[in-house]
Order: sequence, then structure tokens, then C-alpha cells
Amino acid sequence: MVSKIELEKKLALMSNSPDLFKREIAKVKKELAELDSQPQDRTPWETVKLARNPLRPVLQDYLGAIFTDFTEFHGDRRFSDDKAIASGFARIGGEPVMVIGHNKGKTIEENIERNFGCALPDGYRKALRMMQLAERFNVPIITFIDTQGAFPGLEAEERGQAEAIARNLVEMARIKVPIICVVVGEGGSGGALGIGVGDRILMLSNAVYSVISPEGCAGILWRDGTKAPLAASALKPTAPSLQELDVIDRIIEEPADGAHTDYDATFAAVKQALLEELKGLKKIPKAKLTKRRFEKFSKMGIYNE
Amino acid sequence: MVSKIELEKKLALMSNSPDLFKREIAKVKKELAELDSQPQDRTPWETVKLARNPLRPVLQDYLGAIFTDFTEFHGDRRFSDDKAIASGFARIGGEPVMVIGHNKGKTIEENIERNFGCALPDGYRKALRMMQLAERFNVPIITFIDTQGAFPGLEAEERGQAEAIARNLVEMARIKVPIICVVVGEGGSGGALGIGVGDRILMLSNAVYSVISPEGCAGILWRDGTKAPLAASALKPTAPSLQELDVIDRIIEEPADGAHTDYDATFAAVKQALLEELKGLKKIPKAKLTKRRFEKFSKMGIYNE
Amino acid sequence: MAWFSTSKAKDKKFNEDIWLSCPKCKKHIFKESWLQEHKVCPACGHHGKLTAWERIGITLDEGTFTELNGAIKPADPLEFNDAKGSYKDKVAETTEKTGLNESVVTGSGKINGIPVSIAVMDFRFLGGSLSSGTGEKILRAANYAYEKSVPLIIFSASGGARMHEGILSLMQMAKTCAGVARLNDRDIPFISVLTDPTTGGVSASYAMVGDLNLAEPGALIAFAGRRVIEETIKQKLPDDFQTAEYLVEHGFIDKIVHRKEMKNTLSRILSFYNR
Amino acid sequence: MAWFSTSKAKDKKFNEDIWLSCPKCKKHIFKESWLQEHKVCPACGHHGKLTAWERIGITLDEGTFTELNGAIKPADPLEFNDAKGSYKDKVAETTEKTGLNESVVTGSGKINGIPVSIAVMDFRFLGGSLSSGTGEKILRAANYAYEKSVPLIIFSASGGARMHEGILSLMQMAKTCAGVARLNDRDIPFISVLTDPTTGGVSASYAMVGDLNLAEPGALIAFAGRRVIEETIKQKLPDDFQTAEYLVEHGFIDKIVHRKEMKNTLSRILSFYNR
Ligand SMILES: [Zn+2]
Ligand SMILES: [Zn+2]
Repeated sequence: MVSKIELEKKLALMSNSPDLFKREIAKVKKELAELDSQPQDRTPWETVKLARNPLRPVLQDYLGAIFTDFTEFHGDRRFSDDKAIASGFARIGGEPVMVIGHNKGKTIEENIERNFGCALPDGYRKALRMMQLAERFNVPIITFIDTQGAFPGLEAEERGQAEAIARNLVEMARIKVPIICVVVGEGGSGGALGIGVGDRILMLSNAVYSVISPEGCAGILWRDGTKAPLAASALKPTAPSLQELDVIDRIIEEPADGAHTDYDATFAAVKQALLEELKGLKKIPKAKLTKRRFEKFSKMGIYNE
Repeated sequence: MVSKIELEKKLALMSNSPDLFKREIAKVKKELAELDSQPQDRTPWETVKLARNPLRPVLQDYLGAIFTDFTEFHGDRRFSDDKAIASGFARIGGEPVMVIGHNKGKTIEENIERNFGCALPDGYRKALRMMQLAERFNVPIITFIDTQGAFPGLEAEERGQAEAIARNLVEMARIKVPIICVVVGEGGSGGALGIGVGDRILMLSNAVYSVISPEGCAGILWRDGTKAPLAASALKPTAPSLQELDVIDRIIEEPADGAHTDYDATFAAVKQALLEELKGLKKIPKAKLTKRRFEKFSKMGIYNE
Repeated sequence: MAWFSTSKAKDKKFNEDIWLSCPKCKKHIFKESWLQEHKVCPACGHHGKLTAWERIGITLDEGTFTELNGAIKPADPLEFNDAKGSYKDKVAETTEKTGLNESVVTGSGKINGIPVSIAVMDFRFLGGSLSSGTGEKILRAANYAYEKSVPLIIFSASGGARMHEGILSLMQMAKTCAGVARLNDRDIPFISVLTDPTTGGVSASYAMVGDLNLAEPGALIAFAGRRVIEETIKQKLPDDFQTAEYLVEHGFIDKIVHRKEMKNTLSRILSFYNR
Repeated sequence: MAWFSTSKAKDKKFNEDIWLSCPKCKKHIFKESWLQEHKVCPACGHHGKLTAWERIGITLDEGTFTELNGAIKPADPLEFNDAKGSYKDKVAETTEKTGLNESVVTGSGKINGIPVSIAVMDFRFLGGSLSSGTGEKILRAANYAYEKSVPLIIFSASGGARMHEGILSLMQMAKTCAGVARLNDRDIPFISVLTDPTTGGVSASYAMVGDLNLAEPGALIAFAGRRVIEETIKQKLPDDFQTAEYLVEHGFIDKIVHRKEMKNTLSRILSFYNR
């Protein structure tokens, strides 16, 4: 019997040419689904792998499926247009919103162009500009979080990755329109948080969100990257743990075998959650929004005193 | 008899090593002073040359002579620290202010490091950040304008010279503390205006301020760069003309033979003017400041209707 | 498709009433299809220059445009003369030829039903240069948007400041941007559309500070001139240097919009405005 | 001057009560002069790490510091264990060794007479890592500044987020920055001082968003680690990469201030505050 990892690799390769491999993809997906254990039985490490599954829906899938009229805007008005983050106005259930998200690709070509969703400072600055545009237009903001992390490179340090993320954390606390953040895949550290400050933080049931990758943590604390499964258990990066820790507000249930096994069901669940959250946030007087957001984040953390 | 231009060249060279040529410099200065005609007799082109005289006091001279406690701050928090513009808090007559200015050097080395006071977009962005800092600290802003123009280069276009200047024009209209701009040397086009929007626009009597350099204008409209003197007359870039056109508010009289012939007298005149203007602006209620500034610039221009 | 001839046709003489040569690809194309496509080359997609009135015609809903401040025209504050004559004469000649009083036409109108304040520059009027009159009209268009709380749309097409008005033309950059600043204060949207060419003092003022900066494909957008830069840096510039596409890549243009999509893109963007 | 020995002395055995070796230039220097200079190497100017209390001692006017929220200490929200044992034990051991409850000491005090809210990180406490307790203390320091309308000063020294607290440590970045945001709303100055090292989640939150970012000479300031970047780009990094000096050049640090000038620079900057 082939292993799950092998099946996933096969699928990933075939998905570069989805039309050619239509039937095979369906077959492999079915096999994978059978292999998949029930969600409650998954180890944190298995969830990490599921969150990283290259077949999971990405931003562009959501944009096509649950939004209409997406009108993409480019550029940070400073240095470049970072394709690792996409942004623009769109409608959901007829309501105007600003959508901003890590822009993972599905093919190698897409992923090279979009740097696998790992943004440069320019990407975070573009995101901030778009949030300020949403403020001017008075439309809520929805962010899709799906990144291994902010890109760790020479250029990124040179142009102030730290500053760009930090500035977003400050300004997102002040943005005067509702912000909903959804962790749809991997929420990797500061690169995730850089578009992750909002009034409501949602998370797909098999997404993960962590201060450091299990591999990175294992490398530092176990001095052995292969101890990632152990680190994943220790870091508690799964949705139920995050909800317990009051870091996220809502879990969006995926299909039993993962979001990639049933796109339509995933889209329906995400859309319904977003519509409900938008409705809820509409009721909050605008003047109170940032105060509530401040209080929400003020409460995060567990310490003794 | 040597010409004025030759004397000036000589002086410029010697000023690289002022200690070595102390006596000669004094002598040449005296000769130059004798050569100089009375200000009222100068042609616009002669004034242009005077405004560009490499011996004229520059920002660093003013900082040393009429301000105390200058505390320089660097960087645009985006890309670089452009040394063509210097900025920081200082005191004048004991009052705290933010000083921002084109940072021409006096030696070749200084000028290379500071790009002859021709700023990149980073410089204009640094200037804007400093103005916003002044707003937070509630101190007035004084800008010193002294540039051939914004740097025309690949890097400058790439990083948005146009955007940087334009953004400053918008934001300077909104800055909630008093802004005084002083054209001390050459006010070259958009590169000058980029730090030139304020409540009071002052100009040294031999400074010039123009939409295009006489050479550039001659090249375009006369198709002959050597017609610069003609273009200078046509462009009317001198202080009295600008005052007539209601573009500047006050002329600061230089020593009869130019600011470079008597630094102390120049400093005294500039300092007195700044203190008077600061005093005047203090009387304006803060809430009215930007409205007045808007009205001031609204009125600029002469057209038929 | 026969709306353009093959390049072999190049050498033949051709009837200028029927054919014209694309300014970009030089192909000979039917004048009729050029005009039908609103001066977009059917062969290479080059977007030709439109007059202000042509632009207004394809952008605003029929019969909705009301010109405002149309009587504003240049004075001659500097009594400017150059090698080729006086500024006064140049203006008279240009007005005669174009029927325009200034390098911009401004007014109110509707885009797919959405009321806007609009300013459209015309490159034929002294290279679309920014003068006291142009600046005044742009500011008044911004003030109209401010007072009526309607979005401001500016189509730019300009070689920069009009040096015949000396320092006053430079000051129009500050003046128009002060108008934009007030719109920002009230969260009134300002969409800037940069068309070929938008350079110098216009690119360094209102054209570059839209809440959204749109551009037509291939438009030249620049602060300093290519030649000046080449002289400064003694270095070859990238082929696409200072094109709209280059500016998108460098983060300064939000979106490139084909002329035939422009009206609907504008109204779609404005439909998101929620105040 | 005899406060440091020549490099030839390197090989000799030396009395550790009298001499120490500079962490940077490795020269042997008199312990006494090292301490007199507040751990700045008299030979090469290297700024050694200070404890939070040492920093408070040289920054605040004598007798003015009042510690606030000193009782806050780590919980163990994840019940975290790694190869070397439990987070709980690590904390207990660190507290035992340093006398500190958390990686930051916060309180109120005066700098040359100017009242401030101050937070000083201590690298000895788990690498100055940002935990729930650290974040809470920083936020409370910001809130104190907000409520009392006094400037906030933060001296950072940190390897980043404390992974033993998982996602909660990441959230401290947002939490502390929300505190900074409120200061911005009220125009209360926040001066961030980055000392060696300030990296990871601390550099990507409060440390980098001061109204003014000061840094000590030579301080390592980084988002991603040098090794991670080298693995990513397979390319040699500049020698001064991620030093305070490099960050000034790239526009992110306002000013490098020598330790002996720090107190007076802070009070001079604050003296310009005019509200
Ligand atoms: Zn063509
Ligand atoms: Zn040393």
C-alpha cells in the first residue's frame, strides 16, 4: 500500500496539469480520503501536514468561489508590487469588502511568481495601504492567512521586514472598519500575524497557527529537526488549542478528510462563517470598534501575578 | 583682470581646504566683493549664479550658527537614509523646532556623500516622516530649500520620485503645526517644492526659485542651453518677482554683495526673520492653521476668467 | 481580419482618408477601426491620445456632463517670450486650433449612474501643461467633489508644468494637492487615471496620489525625462522604463485598465464606496 | 593608557578577578575599567549586555525609579516540555539565577527630571524572550504612559518570541503594538532603544515602531536569523548585515547613541516635546 505522503506528492505533481490528470486526481483523492483518519484522531503533526497540503484551497480559489467582482489592486506606493500578497475590493453576499491574503499558488510557476506566499516587506506595506483604502471606502476587511512565514532573505531584511510587520500590528489596531481574519492553511509566525490583527479571528479546523514552525522549534529546542512531530505537539498549533487559549474566536469545520477533499463544502462553510461574522460586526457602533479590538488583544496571554 | 567666474572657481577649490588657503580666500573674497555690482543692478542670471555660489552658507552652517541642540535623525523607515536631506530637532531662540533641509556640502567629499543636495525619493519620505514627528511633538517646522532639483536618476524613478514629492505636497497641506520654508540658495522645481509647502515662505534676497533651471528652459524653448541668461530673465526666478507674484511672503535681505560675503550678517538676518515668523504663527489658533494654508495655496496663480 | 494591413503594405502609398499608420507598431490600419476602437490600435493594442472631449464622450453617461469653469483661460503673468515668440500668441493659436481655453476640461457628470466631479486633460493644449488656469480648474473640481461629496476623477495627460508661467506653474502642484488633501480629510474617493504621457510636475502632484492610480496600457509615466536620466547616470535604461507596466511592478500604479474597460472599471470601483 | 593589554598578552594566563576578555575584540581589559565604562570595551567600543537593573541605574535619576507590576511571572499555559526538560523548571532556574520574575523590568521614573514610563528587557531571562508576562508588562507600561501622559521608553534586548508559550507569545506582538497605537492616538512620545541583540518577534513589534528608534553601536538588530537567510539565499551576506549601523543606512534607526550619551540624548529628545 502506498503511503499518504506518496499519494500527496503524486497529487501535487498532477495538479500542475489538472485537466490532463482529471480522472487520476479523483482516484488518488479518494484513496487519500480513505487513508485519512478522523479529524479528532489526528496528531498535531498530521494536522500540520494537512494544513500544508498543496491541494488545499488557496486565496485565489476562495476569491473565485465565494466572492464576486474581485477587483485586484497592486503596489505599496514605495517600492514594488509583492505578488505573495493579493488584495482588492470584492463582494460577498452582495456586500462590498476589501480582501487581502497570502497568495499561495497551485503550480510551480505560480508559486515561484508569488514566492510560495512568503511576503516581502513590500507585501505587508501593500496590505496596509489596502486596509487604509478600505477605511476610506468604509468597507470591512477580510484577510486570508496562509503562509509559512514572512520571507527570510537579504532583501527582506534590507527593506525592513521587522518594521513592515510591526507597523501593520500598530495600524491594524487603529483601522476604523471591521477586520475579520481567517487562517485557512498555515499561519506561520510574524508573517501570518502581519495581516492577522482583527475583530474576529477565524480558523479552518485543519489549519495551524504557530509562533514557529515545528521544524524550526525542534531544531532549536531539540537540536534535531526530525523531532518536528514532538515540537508540533508541544506548540499546540491546532484550531481547538487556539480556541482554548482564546486566540481565535471561531473554528470553521472542514469536510471530515480535509478542505482539499471537498472544495464546495469548504467554500460553503467559509462563506457562511464570513457572512455571519460580517453581520455581527455590523451591529457594533463604529466608534467602539477599535476600543473593542484593543481590549480583545489586551486580554491575550496567560501569566501569573 | 580675472573674471568673476574665475574668481569664484578659485574660491570653490580653495574652500576644500579652508585652513590652508585662509589668507588667499580672504583676498579673493575681497576682489569678488569689489567686482560684485549692487544687488539692484544684478540681472536675473547674475542672481542665479550668486544663488549657486559654492561659498554661500548651507544648511549645516545655519544649523551651527542660528540653532542650538540640533539632534539629527535619520531614515525614511522604508529604504534608506538619504543624506541629501538632513533633519532633526533643534532650538532657535530657545524654542523647539524641527529643522529639515537640503543638505548641500561644502567640500567635494561632502557633496558626493550628500549628492549635492539632490534628494532621492527616500529623502522626501524622510522629510515627511520628520514633519509627522514634529506634529506628534507639537513643534513648528522650518525647512531650508537649497537644491538644483530632485535627483533625476534610474533609482529615483524606480522608487517613485514623483510619488514621494506628490505625497509630500498632499501631507504638508495637512500638517497641524506651523511650517516656515526658507529658500536660501537655489530653489529648483519639484525638488524644492517637495519640502516647500508652508504657512510662510521666506526667501533670501539673492536666492532663486524656479519651475525649471534657466539652462533647462533655454534648451527646450530656445533649443540652445547657452541662452540661459535670456531664459533666466523670462522665468523671473528672483525674490522680488516672486514676492510680486504672491508666491513668497518675505524677503530676507542679504549683505549687499551676497550671503557668502558676510556669514554673520546673513545668519543674523535669517535668525531674526525666523523668530519673527515663529512669533507670528504662534498667534494663529491651531485649528485654523491648515485652513489658512489651504487658502494661501488656493490663491496662487494668475489666470483669466 | 482585415482591419490592418501586413507590414509589406508599408511601402505602398496609401489613402490617408482610409488608412493611418499606428504611432507605435507603424502598421497601416483602417482609420475607421482605429476610431471605432477609440484610437486603440487593433494590431498592437497601442492606446493613442484622446482629446478631452473624446474622453468625456466615452467615460460619462450620455447627456450627463456639465462643463464647469470653462471660461478659465491663461493669463500671461510673466509676459513670457521665447525664441519662437510670445506665450500669448501660442495660447491664442492653440485655442484657435483646439477650441479649448485650457489644458483641462472639468465638470460634473455620471459614470454608469454614479455622480462624479471630473477633470480631463488634453495633451493638444500646449502638451497638456499645468498652468495657473489648469491648476485652478483642477482645484475647483476637487472643491466641487468636496462640497458635493462626490468622487473626483482626473484623467491626466501632460508633459508637466507650463514653464511660460514660471514659478506660478510650479505652485499649481502644491495648490492641486492641497485640494486632494481636503478630500482625504473627508474620505471622498479620488481616482487618478494616468494616460500617455503623464510626466514632470503633473506626475509629481495630483496624478500620483489617487486613492487608486489607474493607468492605460503602455502609458509613459515619468518624473524626469529619459534623456536627462541617461545623461546623469551614463547607463542604459530598461526597455520598459517609465511605462505604466513598469510602474505597476514598482508599486505606484494600482491597475492597468484597457480603454474599453475603463468606464466600467471606474464605476465598479466607485460602487464599493460605502458612505 | 593601561586599561587594556596588548594582544600579545592574549596567551598569558590571567587573573579573572582583575582582567576580562572583550567579547568582540578579545583584548584583555581591566575588569574595573569595563565596569566603570558600564560594560563598554575601552579598546574597541563594543557595548556589552547590561542587566535590566544596571540599565535602570545608568538611565534614571537616582532614587526615582518605582518598579510596577514586578510580581508578574510566567505561567505555563502549554505545559511545555522539550528535550532539556520543562518550561516550568527553566523559569524557576532562571529566576533563581537572575532574581528576575520576567524578561522585562517596568516602572516609572525620571530621566534628568523628566517623568517617564520605562520598560527594560533583560537578556539573561531566557534570552530576553517575549512571553505573555513580558507582553503584559510592556502593555501596562504603555497604558501607564497613556493614562499619565508621560513618554514611554523601552530598552529592548531579546532573541524574539518565547516559543515555550506557543501562539500566546506570538500574540504579544499584536498586544504590545496595540498599546503603542493608543499612544500614537494621543501623541504621547514613544522612544524605542534597541540594544544588542533585538531580533525576531521583538524587532517585528514594539521595538521597531518608536517615534524615534535609537540603537546602541554595533547592536544586532534582525528579523530573521543570519543562518536562516544564508540557507535561503545561498549567498554571502554583507559584513555589517543586521548591525545598528546597517539599519541606519537602510532607514530604520534614527540615531546610534553611545551608552555614555544615552541618558542625556533621551532627555534632550524629550525636552523637545511640547504638549
Ligand atoms: Zn499598433
Ligand atoms: Zn573590545
